[in-house]
Amino acid sequence: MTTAEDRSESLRMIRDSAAGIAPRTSDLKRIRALRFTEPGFDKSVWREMCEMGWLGLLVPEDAGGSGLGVQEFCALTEELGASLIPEPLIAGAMAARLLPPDHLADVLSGERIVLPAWQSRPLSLELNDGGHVGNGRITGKKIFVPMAAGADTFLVTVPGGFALVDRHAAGVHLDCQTTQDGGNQGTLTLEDAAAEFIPGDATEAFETSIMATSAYLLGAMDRVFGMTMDYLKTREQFGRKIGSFQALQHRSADLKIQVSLARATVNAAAKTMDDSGDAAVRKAAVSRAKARASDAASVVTRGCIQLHGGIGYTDAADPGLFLRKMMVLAPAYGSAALHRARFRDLAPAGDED
Amino acid sequence: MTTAEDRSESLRMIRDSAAGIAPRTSDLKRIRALRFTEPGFDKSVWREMCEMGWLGLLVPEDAGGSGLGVQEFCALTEELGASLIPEPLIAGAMAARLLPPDHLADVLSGERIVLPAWQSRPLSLELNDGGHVGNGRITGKKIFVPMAAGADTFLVTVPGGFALVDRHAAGVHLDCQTTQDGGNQGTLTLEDAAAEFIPGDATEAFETSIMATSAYLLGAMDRVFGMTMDYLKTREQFGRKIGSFQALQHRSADLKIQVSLARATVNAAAKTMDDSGDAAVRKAAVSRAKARASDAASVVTRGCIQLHGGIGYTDAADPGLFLRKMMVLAPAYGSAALHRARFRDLAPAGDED
Amino acid sequence: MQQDLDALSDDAFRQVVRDWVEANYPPEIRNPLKRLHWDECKSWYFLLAEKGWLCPGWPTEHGGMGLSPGKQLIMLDEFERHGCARTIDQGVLMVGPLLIAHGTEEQKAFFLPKVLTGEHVWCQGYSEPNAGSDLASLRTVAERDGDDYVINGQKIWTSMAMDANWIYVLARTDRKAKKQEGIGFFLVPMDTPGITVRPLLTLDLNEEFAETFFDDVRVPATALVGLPNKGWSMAKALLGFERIFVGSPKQSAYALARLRDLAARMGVTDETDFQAAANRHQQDVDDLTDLYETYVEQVRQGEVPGPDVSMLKVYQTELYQRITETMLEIAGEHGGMLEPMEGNRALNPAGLFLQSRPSTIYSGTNEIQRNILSKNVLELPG
Amino acid sequence: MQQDLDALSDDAFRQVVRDWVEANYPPEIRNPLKRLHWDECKSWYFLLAEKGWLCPGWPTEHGGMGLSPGKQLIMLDEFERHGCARTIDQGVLMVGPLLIAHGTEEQKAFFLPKVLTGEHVWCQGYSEPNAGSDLASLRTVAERDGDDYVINGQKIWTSMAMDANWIYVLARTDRKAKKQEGIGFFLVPMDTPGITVRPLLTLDLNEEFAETFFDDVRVPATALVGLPNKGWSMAKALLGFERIFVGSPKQSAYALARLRDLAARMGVTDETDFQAAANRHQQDVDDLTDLYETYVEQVRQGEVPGPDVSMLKVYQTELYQRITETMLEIAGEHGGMLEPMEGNRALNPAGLFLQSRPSTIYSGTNEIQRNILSKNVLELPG
Repeated sequence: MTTAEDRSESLRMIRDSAAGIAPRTSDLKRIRALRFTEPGFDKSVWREMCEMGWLGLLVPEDAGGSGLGVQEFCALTEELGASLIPEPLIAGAMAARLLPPDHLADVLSGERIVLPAWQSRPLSLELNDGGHVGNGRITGKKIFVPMAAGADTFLVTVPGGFALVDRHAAGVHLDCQTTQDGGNQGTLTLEDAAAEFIPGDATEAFETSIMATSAYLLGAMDRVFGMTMDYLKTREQFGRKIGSFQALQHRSADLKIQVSLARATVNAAAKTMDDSGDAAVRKAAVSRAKARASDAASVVTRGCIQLHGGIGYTDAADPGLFLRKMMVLAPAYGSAALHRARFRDLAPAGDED
Repeated sequence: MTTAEDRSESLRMIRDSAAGIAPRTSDLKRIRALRFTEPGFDKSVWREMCEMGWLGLLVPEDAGGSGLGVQEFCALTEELGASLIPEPLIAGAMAARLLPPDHLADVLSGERIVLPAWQSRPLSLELNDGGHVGNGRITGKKIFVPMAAGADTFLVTVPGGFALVDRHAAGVHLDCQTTQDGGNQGTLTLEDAAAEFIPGDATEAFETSIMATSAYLLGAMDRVFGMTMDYLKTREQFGRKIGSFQALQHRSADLKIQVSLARATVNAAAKTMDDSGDAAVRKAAVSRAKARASDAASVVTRGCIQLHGGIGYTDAADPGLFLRKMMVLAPAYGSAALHRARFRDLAPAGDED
Repeated sequence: MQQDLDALSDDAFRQVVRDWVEANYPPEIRNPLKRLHWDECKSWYFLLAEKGWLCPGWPTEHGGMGLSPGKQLIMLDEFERHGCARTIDQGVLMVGPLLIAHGTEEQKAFFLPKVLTGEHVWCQGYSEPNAGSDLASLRTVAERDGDDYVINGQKIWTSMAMDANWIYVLARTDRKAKKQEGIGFFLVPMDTPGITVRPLLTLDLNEEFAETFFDDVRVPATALVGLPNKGWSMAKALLGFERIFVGSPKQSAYALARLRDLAARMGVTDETDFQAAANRHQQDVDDLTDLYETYVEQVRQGEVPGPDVSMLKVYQTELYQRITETMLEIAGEHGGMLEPMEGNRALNPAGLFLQSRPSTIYSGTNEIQRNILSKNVLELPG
Repeated sequence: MQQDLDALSDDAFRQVVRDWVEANYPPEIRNPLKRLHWDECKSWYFLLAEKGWLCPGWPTEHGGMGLSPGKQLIMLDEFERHGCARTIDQGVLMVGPLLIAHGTEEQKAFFLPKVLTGEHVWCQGYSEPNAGSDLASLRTVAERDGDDYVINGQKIWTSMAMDANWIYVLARTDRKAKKQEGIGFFLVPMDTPGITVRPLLTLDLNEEFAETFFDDVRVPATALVGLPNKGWSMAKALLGFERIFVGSPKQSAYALARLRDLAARMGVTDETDFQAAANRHQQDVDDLTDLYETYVEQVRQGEVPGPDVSMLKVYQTELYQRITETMLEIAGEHGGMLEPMEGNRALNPAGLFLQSRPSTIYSGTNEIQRNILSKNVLELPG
């Protein structure tokens, strides 16, 4: 990554490569079929993604990854969001980035699925709660573990590092709840379970996951907005294309502005993640991007349901799939309200005078 | 006041009588001419109002007034608001209601103008601050005294009652600031000035003034909204009446809803003032009405400027007069935020389950 | 007995209704989270029927209560207050009044008693796929063939079509007539050959609605109510009441109560942000209630509310949605879950959020309502 | 010297501009509350002229700086950052570029130097009373009469007409041509017989604008720039830059800084409600800045932003208004006062509230901008 042109080429290549698994033109049949199943995603697609190098995108090259940046990862997850891909790449890549090189081989190949369990309270961004490790055993509780039903191993954040816990080890209890998008989130209860402690700091990987989720939401809102514009150009009522009604036109313009703001903030924050060395500046940018992405995704998906009219309220129509994805991901890795509060605590007041 | 029909007849008569001084069809020449003058209103019109019995509307019949209710007074001030009448009837009627019968003769006739000075801090509904009476002297400071430049006497609220202070007495300093609507508000500084103490409680008269101000705002927003609808029906752009554009139609519909909500809450609260004996219920209703009236007046007047386009931004066009009146009266007697907070403290949470 | 009720003062009548409802309403279906199917709500239907309270608006000679509009609203208000489920009430609200006004003696004698007993369960065949809010452009056709009519076409959003055994259908009898003319009103058994029902799964994963297909459905001419070209105007005249109901603040008030439950569960009841949001919603609900009351008063006076009643629908449904949006914000990650929190249906942010979505679409989208307001109330140019 | 500046790195150039502005800008007109009149801003105009920095976009051979678009934006950015007043710059921004592109050698030789010296102060005669946002339907007429044109009509919203000694005017030269054709671009001295200027008092009680009347105003044919039917298309081509400026986040950022000043004065800085509102505004400003930067980058790359740039104008102006509305809420009774609090112009809630009002109207109303977005960006049907 040296010049801006290299970067832009690298981002283009990532987007192109995404089209193999997540083409923007595809219907959403595969996504529909996987809803409300276990584990809620397709392990063979997972392996394909691993073969494309996506899981190790952020892993240094000398550890077997691609050593790319947050901007590339966000470009990829934006494409995944546009197709509502359910495979837990954001979570998986966070774990891969935190694992020591000697643990990575079967993970990067897709044989073993390691997912992070970082959260212990609702509406929290705290990584260090909910688990205590000692003498190779762990006790604790983590919640909202994304797509937990598909994990082989959990990477549990604890003070000072992470604990690797086998899903089937004694003392490991996993209770999966179905989410609105047809996936699942796990409550992981650990009672003196065998665990391998790995010292480290998950902060950067975690911030990257927040960004990647923002980009996923961006892709999703952009796609459903595009679908809706197509609908307005074809659907007729009162003898006219409904897209010719000014009230719907102006509403569409407002949604377009939200999508564009989300795109600008996500791109800028991803660049800040790659370029800035100031932790507070990075976190402020990340929080602002996630807040905008979550809010805009909510406004845009709701607006698209309304613009579709009655058909938008059927499960058979696609906009609802995007609305339900928003319901899961807008609060994931911190809701808009949580990130607005974090931004307020981090950001200097404007320097205008 | 016995039956609903009597009441409705009484309200109709009040509205009819208002038409003499504040006809809804009038242009606003008189109002324009009085702006930015001193005292900002016309004392001969004030005397006419007194002759109509408006100042004593709420004063008991045996004290020389009409003994009517809050609903009648609000019906009247709504009409005044529709014509942006600058004469300080709301303030004057508050004072009249608080004065003992033996002080009323020259006040009700319009000879002597007594205006209340109740406020000592911005954004406050506290009547008891800012003045101390002893031995027939008063020291203190009151602010935002409406149309103070026209007062002969101030009725200053103090703990336990009011103090009557002559505008020209020694120790009375009045500093008048011009308001956006072209009127004025006074800062009244009292330094050991001669004062007559009158024991009493201003609460009910004060609550009535809040209601009357809400009704005035209602009248104002209703009139400017009507003007704007007329404009949309005549003004042409792009070869069409601009009122035929759906975006403006829908915005107009939303403003209409705000006007209607304001009307419903003001009428209901005025009725509660007349009918309910529960002080908390009355105050909650008043606060809800003022909050809605202030907010709706802001939304409606701003919207009407926008719907007028460029011409709406000239001082020569009438919508601006309504906007500026809103700027003065939306915060007067408690802003929307202040009344929302008071409502929250008073109102029981909903009883739905 | 009905005569006695109508003679009571409003307050006394309200107390009678409240006492009876509190003593008799089946507790297991109080405040249901979704529209109930016939199996779930029929106990309440039969209870009302037995008490003689099923049809408050019908004249007593047809088995109704003959109540004044004001008293009817009080009754509904008490039902809503208690959280009574809506029954499958199209027979009561639509078919009965239409037949009483326009039906033949034979039609009245045959159909009205069967509504009163619950033998006939009705659904409504109005909306069509290409005539969402544009009802007058419907395409379903009823062609005269000897003594019969043959119906072809497709209806959508048929509420409770799977539960109903009869459907009333608007169908075009004259293709040459202008939009809203040439439409007839037909009464059709659901088991008539040629009728197919396909359930529509909605976003909240319920099957309240269905598509109903008519494929050469043959009915006798006696299935027609009134004149063959007056179906739409007859049907429209019955919509007055519904236009008030969709603006009732009860729905928003219910959602706000659930928001407070959720806040308590999430431990944010005392937080300033929550209090400001909830207080704002409370005032919006109360202000809407004041406005709603002005329309109730009109009905009480025997007046028919004008087109300005659309204000209620617009404001109520958007307020309802705002409240459920606050709910999602407070719920955090729980707002993405499929099931209510801890199996407690009072803590169901995702469910209420989804259920509030179509409210701005059904009964004439809010865009249509704003068109009505601007054209028929504000009289802005076409 | 200009060549040197263009060769600098962006950062170095920015520093050069900043240092000079900080050392030289007249402090008494920093962050003015309103558009300055010629008497008030000419010191800054002459300072720029003397430095050779008056016309960054003009080629060097005409006395400009010949700066790249990217560098021009940096310069503007620094001017805005420091709170420099806008001068009466129509000669610099519009007349100069238009003449350079379409003027005759004589026109260039006569007019360009007089812009550079400030001898000619220009105002713009575009808008008309019946063609607010609908510029193409203008009615002012320029009729050919021998070697002259005779202009009749009325212009409105002529900014700084009282200060200007020249006006450029769009007038119809061919009444039969279609809307946007048949319009010529004329350069007219303000003291020509038949021109009357009537100041327009705006809501903030300023006289920035005027109505300008043309009553048989006779000008020589050399007053015409370019072809008699190409005035509108020439003028339109110059609007590109302006479409970015009106979306600059600086205006909102300035208002937000004043909101914080006001909050400190009112003692609410630490209140949760205020913090939530201010934080929300801050994020909106910062998000808008990110979006704005994408357009600045386009300009830097030499691209001309497309119609989607309207997004900036819509969002910026409405954000600006939201911020001033929060200001009024916090100000309470002070928000109704005519003068700034305590004579401190940083504490002027009513003034900023009023000044923000026309922002959604001028430069094409936000309704027009949304039309552009839906038609030219989203390509929704007419």
